[in-house]
Amino acid sequence: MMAGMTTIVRTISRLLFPFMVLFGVYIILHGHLTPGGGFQGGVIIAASFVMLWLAYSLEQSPIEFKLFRTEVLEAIGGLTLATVGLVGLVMGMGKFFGHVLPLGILGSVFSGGDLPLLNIGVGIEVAASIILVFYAMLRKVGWDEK
Amino acid sequence: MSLNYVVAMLLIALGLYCLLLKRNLIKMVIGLGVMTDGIHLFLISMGYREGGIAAIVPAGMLQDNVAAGFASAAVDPIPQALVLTSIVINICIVALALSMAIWVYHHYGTLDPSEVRRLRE
Amino acid sequence: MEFGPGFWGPIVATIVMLLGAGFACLMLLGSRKISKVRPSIAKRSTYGCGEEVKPEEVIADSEQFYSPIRRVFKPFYRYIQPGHSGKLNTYLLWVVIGFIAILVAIALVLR
Amino acid sequence: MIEIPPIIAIVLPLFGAFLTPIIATISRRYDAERKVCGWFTVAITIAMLLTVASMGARIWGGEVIVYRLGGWSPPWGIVLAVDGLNLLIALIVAGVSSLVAIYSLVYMRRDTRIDLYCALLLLVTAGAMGITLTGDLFNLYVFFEIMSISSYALVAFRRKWDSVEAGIKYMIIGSLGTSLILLGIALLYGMVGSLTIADLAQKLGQIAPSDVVVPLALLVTGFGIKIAMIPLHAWAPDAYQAAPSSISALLAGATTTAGLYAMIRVVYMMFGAFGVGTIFAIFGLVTMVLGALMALTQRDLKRLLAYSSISQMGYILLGVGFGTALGFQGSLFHLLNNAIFKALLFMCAGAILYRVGTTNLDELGGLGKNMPITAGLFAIGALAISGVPPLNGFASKWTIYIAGIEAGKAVFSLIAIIMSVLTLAYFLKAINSIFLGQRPKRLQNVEEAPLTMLFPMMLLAVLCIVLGVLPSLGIDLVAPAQGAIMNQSGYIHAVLGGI
Repeated sequence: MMAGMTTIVRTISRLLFPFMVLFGVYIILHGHLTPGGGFQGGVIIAASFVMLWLAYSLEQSPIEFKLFRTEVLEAIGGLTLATVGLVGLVMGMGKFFGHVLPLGILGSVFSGGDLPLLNIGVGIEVAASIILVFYAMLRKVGWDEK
Repeated sequence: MSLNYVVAMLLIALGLYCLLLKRNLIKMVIGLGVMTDGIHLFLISMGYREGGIAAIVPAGMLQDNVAAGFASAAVDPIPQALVLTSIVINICIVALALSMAIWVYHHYGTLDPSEVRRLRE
Repeated sequence: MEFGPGFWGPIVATIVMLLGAGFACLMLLGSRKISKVRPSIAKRSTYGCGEEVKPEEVIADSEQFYSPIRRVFKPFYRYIQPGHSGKLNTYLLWVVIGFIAILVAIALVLR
Repeated sequence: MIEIPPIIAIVLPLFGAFLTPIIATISRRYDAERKVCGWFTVAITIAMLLTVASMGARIWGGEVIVYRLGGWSPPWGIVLAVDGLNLLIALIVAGVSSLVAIYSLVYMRRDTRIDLYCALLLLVTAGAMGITLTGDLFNLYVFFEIMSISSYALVAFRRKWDSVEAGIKYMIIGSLGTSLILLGIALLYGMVGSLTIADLAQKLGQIAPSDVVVPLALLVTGFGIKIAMIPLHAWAPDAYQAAPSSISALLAGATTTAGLYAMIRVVYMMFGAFGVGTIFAIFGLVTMVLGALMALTQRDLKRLLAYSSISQMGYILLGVGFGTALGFQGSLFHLLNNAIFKALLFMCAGAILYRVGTTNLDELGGLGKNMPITAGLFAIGALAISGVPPLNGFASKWTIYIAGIEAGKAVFSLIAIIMSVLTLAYFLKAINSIFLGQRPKRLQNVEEAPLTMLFPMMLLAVLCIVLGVLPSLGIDLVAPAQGAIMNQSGYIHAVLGGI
């Protein structure tokens, strides 16, 4: 496996990690107000994890990785999307992705109907699946089944 | 403006060159990515407007008389949505292609596509 | 397009064909009854170039199954079959060539 | 009126694909992962088939069902539009995928990670269904990508050397094709400024046809890769040979059908470029001849079937290329028949692979005594595909020949008839090498395929016979689709309706 990098890189990436995750969450939650959204925020969250792995190597990473949990999270993200769509279909008079929540005031965080929910779903899905992709490539998941 | 289109076409040509002539699966995947990026640049520059604003209505700009002005000042948002979708798709393609390249290396011990040819005729 | 008894009556034709097939089966069974000759050992050794070959071990090479047709289309097989060489770059080149061919053809048609 | 059946037909498999991993996690605890996932997939696909079928009565009555996503009206929002053509293709896709799901219950018994297989199978189905039902060009591209990417993963599912090699070849060639489609859509958007197919069709009518040559060629090439038109066919033999047989059946029955639908919809109903038909006819002829000649020399059964599939696609392109009502009728009928007998043949190949472990023709022989039912079903499929009279292949091929003669292209029909003879020739070779002849010693204890696998095959074989004996049934099924192709303005009017 990789040996990881020098102490400087490790320390800085460890310090930076929470802020990157926070920034990703900010991008996701403000997706309906500013440029950005679920996909961009999710990629930023995934990138913060990948940064830790690159600095520390997979085994020594300060955040322990749980394969099962990530897989479930990915499925939940996808299901959130589909559920919001279906709720719109059922409650919104046959409109798939029709708005159910009130639209709110333009410019405030709690506005935009179902959009923030969709952004959160996309964010979870993207972050989890990109982390899974990197993990699968680093650990070669399924390699031993041959 | 027209520089954008020239660069986009150059990127597409470069990607195609990579696909046709490089003898390494990973480089071919990179070529595919470069080609798709060229198409994205092409799409984005089509919706761009000189001095336009982002296609998000700012707070307090939704009076009736301003809406028309906003529509004529903002850039076209549809290409941006298309490009975002296409980027997501491209991520899937690159990830799947690279993981398949790992398996090809596992079975064949090489990434040279001219040696990965047990299925033929 | 009419599929009735006038133009092409599928049901009538099917019955006729089934009757024909039954007749052929009868003829086959009858011929089996009349002559019981199976390939003799001498004949088999002639086909096997003098070697002792059991019927179970004889396999017809499936690639050479239709060698006369292969001979007719020899130029085709000489050029096209090696083309499927399994090289990915060649295949991608075909795609580009195909695109150019389609482009030129469409430009000629829609001129 | 609420028009929800189209969206339900797309969302069902999509939702199912996301749900499968969770269901698998829960059922793994009770050690029933395989059964639960398999039957879940079967249930979803059959529900999808019923949803599609429920639209039948209204559409055959001449209606066009239009569903506006999120309530946005057409030129701005995404719209699903279902007319006769969509319905026929959707029925084929849903039918083939539900039979494949039943077949996979047993066929994939020896593989690990069955939950991923089921999720990917549902994703392919969702993609094909989305292509079929959508009325928006970019949405079509997205569903095309969903279908393609999941089929790349399914081809390489077993991760042996052959599947991985076929997978990466299919992937790179296919991705080049989809990039070309994206470029074509980008050019069209720059030219016209719209993405709804009906709106595009209306606006493209006012543009000189010589201006749209480049996007048209890009789109035709992109869709041509998916339907394995020569010279864009290179991925097909490898992928069909190396994929699990159920997936080969799905590729031949569902994804190629969806690709051909996209081709017809874009070229004829969006660009209105009926002149391009001649090119289709010529490419179809080349595809037919080369596919048949290459199939003649194959050693592997599934590779032979793959080339045969390419050859049959040539017939369909030929019929489409004539551009007459009869031509469309014949080729759409042949598309339906092709999905039926090609799925049947690949499933037979899968049954042999499941019981014997190889599909190499040189190593097989005399299996007719061990697997009489499979042999009979394979014979029915082979005779149907070669166009032997009382079976369905004859009716559709006959219609295509007549269409060629009526369109003044009798030479094309003549070559098609000769190629039909070649088709019979290589299938007779396959039957001879597998089911007749001397049986090698090690094949003595081979058993008949399990009943769960035989059931979908029997269903398909019965369809072959029924559509052959009563071809007017098939023609009736196809006629609304052919009517929809010829009725471009009706489609535009129905979709853009209130504006």
